[in-house]
Amino acid sequence: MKNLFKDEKGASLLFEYILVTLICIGFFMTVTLNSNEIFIKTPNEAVMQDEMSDVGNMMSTMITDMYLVLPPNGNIDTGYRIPEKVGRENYVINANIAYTNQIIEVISASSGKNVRVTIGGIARTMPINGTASSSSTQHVISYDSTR
Amino acid sequence: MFDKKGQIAIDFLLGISLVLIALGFTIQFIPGLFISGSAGESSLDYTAYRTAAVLAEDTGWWENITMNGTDWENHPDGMLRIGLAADDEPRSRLTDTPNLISKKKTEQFLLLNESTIIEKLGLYNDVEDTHFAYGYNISILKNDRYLVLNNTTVHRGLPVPGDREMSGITRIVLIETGTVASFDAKELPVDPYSPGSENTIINITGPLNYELTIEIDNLNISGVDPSFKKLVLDGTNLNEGTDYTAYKVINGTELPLTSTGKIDSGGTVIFRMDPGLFSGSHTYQLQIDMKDITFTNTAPPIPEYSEQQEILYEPAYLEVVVWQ
Amino acid sequence: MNDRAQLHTLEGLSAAFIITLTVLTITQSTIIVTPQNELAMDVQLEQLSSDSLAVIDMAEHGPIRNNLTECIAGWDMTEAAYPDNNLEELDAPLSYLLPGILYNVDLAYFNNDDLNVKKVIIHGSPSENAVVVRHLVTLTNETVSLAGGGWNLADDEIKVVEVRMTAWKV
Amino acid sequence: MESLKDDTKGQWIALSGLVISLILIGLAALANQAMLAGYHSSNAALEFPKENIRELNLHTKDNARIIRDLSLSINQTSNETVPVIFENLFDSYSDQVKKLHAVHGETVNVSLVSINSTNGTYNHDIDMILVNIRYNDGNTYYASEPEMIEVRE
Repeated sequence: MKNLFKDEKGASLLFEYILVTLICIGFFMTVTLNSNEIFIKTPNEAVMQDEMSDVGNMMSTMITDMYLVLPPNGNIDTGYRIPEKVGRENYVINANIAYTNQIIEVISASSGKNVRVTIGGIARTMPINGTASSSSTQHVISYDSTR
Repeated sequence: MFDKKGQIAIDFLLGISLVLIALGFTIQFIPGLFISGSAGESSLDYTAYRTAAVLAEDTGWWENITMNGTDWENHPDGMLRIGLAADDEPRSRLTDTPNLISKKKTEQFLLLNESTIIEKLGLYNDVEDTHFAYGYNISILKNDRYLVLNNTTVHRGLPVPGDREMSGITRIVLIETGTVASFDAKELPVDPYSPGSENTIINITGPLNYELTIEIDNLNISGVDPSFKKLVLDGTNLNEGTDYTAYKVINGTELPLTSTGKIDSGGTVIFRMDPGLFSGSHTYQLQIDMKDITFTNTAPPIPEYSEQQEILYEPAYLEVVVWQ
Repeated sequence: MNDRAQLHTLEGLSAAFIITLTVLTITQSTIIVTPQNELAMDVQLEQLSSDSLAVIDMAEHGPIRNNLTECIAGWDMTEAAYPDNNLEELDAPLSYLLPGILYNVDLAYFNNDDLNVKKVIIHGSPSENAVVVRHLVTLTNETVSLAGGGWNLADDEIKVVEVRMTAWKV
Repeated sequence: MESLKDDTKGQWIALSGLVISLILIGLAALANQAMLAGYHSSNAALEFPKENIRELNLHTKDNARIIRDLSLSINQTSNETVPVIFENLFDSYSDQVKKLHAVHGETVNVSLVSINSTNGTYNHDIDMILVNIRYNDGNTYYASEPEMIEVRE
C-alpha cells in the first residue's frame, strides 16, 4: 500500500481521465436506463392518480348534488366536461357497479390503473348506471323519473 | 503521504460523485414533490363536501321487503342511507326543509356503530376492493360548543389531529333543541296565589326532558322602570343563570336580560328554563314577577305551557372534517 | 498532511448539502403554502352564504326573530348609503350566522317591466373571491303591512323579490 | 486549511450545486402559483346549480300557498271565483320569476297545470295544485312535470 501513495505515476493524468470517464459513463448509463422510469412513468403515475381521483370525485359529487334536487316526476339533464386524458392515457368512467358497491370507478384503458370513489348510499334509491369514455370530452348525466 | 500531487483525481472524483448522488435523489423526488401536496387533498375536499351535503340536506332512507321511507330513525336495521334533515312526509323521497335537522334522526345517528357510519357515508378509500377508512369528525356546534341533546353531546368520530392534511366543511343548520311557547301578555292572568297585578302565572305539566322556552310579548307597561324581578317555581325562588336565563328582544335580536335590566315598550321577554326543573310527573306552577308591568286577566283559567308549545329550532353549525 | 487533497471533496459535499436542503425546504413549504386550496374555500363560502339565507327563511323563534320574508317586507324602500345599513332586521341574523364574513345585500324586483336593483346592506366593496347567492321571497300587502314596510302593494298584488347576497371573506 | 484560502479558482462543483438549487426553488414557486391561482382540472361538479333549482322549486311551493290564501281572501270581496283569481295571481308570479331569472341568463318557466279540490268545491277552496317547473341555464336542464303542491295547511 505504501507504494500506492508514494508513487506519483500511479495517478497519472491518463489514469485520472480513465477514472473520471468511467464514473461519468456509469452515471449516464444508470440515468439512461432508468430515464423512462424516472422522467416519464413516475410523474405520469402521480398525475394520473391525482386526476383520476379528481374525475371520479367530480362525478360522485355531481350525482350527489343532483340527487338532492331530483324531481318526483320529471327529469334532469346536466352536461359536464372531462379532461381528454389523464397523464398520457385514455380512460373510462364506470358507474355500473354503483348499485352493489356504492362506488364509481375510473379506469385507464391502457395501463389498467383504476381509482375508486364512494357515493355514500345514494345509488340504492336512485339506480345509477352508464359509462363515459374520455374519447369525447362532453358528456351528459340524465335522470328521468318515468324510466 | 507527503506528496502533494497524486490525490487530485480521487479528491475530484469523490466530490463529483457526491453531487451526482444528490442530483439523482432530487430528480427522483421532483414529480412527487409538486403533486403529492394536493393528491389526497382534493379527494378529501370532495368527500367532506358530499358528506356534509348528504347529512344536512338529505333525509336518509330505509327499506325492507315490503316497506320503505325516509324515517330511518324508526327502522335503523333497514337503513340504507344516513341523512339528518327533518321530513314530515316519510313516503316522499325529498324534504321541503333542507338544513332543518331532526332531533330524533340526530339521536339515532349518535347510536349507530362506527363501521355503519363509515360504510353508509362512504368515508373510505377503496383501493382494489380493500377499504381504508378515513378519519372523520362530525359534530354540531352551537355557540362554539358541542350541542347537547338529551345529555349526549352531538359528536361522532375522533378528535381532529393537528399534524395531518385534512379537509373540513361547515354548514349552517337549524336544529330542534327543545320547545317554545308564546304567550300574549294581554291573555295572561294576574297570579291568584300572590295577588298583585304585576305578577302572572303559567302551569307547566311534567315530566319534561327538553329545554323550555317561554316567550311573552305585548307587555303592558305601566311605570317608568319596566323590568323583570324574579321567577318562582312552586314557591321556591329560581336562580338566574343556573335554573334559567332571561332575554329581551330588540330590533329582531335577542339580548341578555338581567333582573334589573329595562324592558322596552311593546317588547318581548324570553325565559329559557333548565329541563331538570320539571322532571316530576305533576303540574308545576311558574310565577313570573315583573315591575311596572301589569296583567289584567283574572284566573282561572291558568294557561298551560304544553297547550301552546311548538318545536324550537335554533341555528347551529354542522361540521364535517375528514383526513387520511 | 496534504490539505489540498480535500478541496474538491469539500466542494462536492457542500453542493450536495445545498441541493438536499433545498429539496427538503420545498417539500415542507408546499404543504404550508396550500393548506386548503382555493376551490375548497370558495365552495365553503358559497355554502355558508346560501345556508344562511335558507336558514333565515325557515326561522321562526330563537335567536333569529324574523324570517326572510318578514325582513324584506319590513323594508322602507330607501336605499342604503355606506356605512349605514337599511335593513337591520336582516343584518343582525346574517352577522350572527356568518362570523368573519362580510356581505352586501341587494334586492331585485320588477315594477312592470323595469328591473329595480336596490342596495339594502353595504359592508364595503367585495374582494376578488366574492360569491353571490340568491333567494326568492314573495310579498303580499298583508305581509308588508304586518311588518310595517313601505312596499305599497295593492291588495290583489304579489311581488316576487330576489334577495341577492354578495359575500366574501375578510 | 491554508491552501483552501489560497485557492481562488472557480470552485465550480459548489457553484453547480447552488445553480441546481436555485432552479428547484424557481420550479417550486411556479407550481405553487399555479395552485394558488385555483387551477384545477375539473371543478364542473360544483357548477351544478343545485341551490338555484332547489330555491325555484321550494319557492314555487311556498308561493302556491301564499297565493291560495290571498285568492281566498280576495274572493270575499270580489265576484270572481277562486280558481280564476288564483290563475291570475299565478300568472303574475310566473312572469316575475321568469324575468328575475332571465337577468342571470337562465330560462325558467313555471306554469299552472290544474287546481284541485278533494271535496269538489274548488270554487271556494283549493287543496292541491299541479304546476310544471322548468329550469335551464344552458348546461343543466331541469323539469318537474308536474310538481304536486299541497296548499292546505
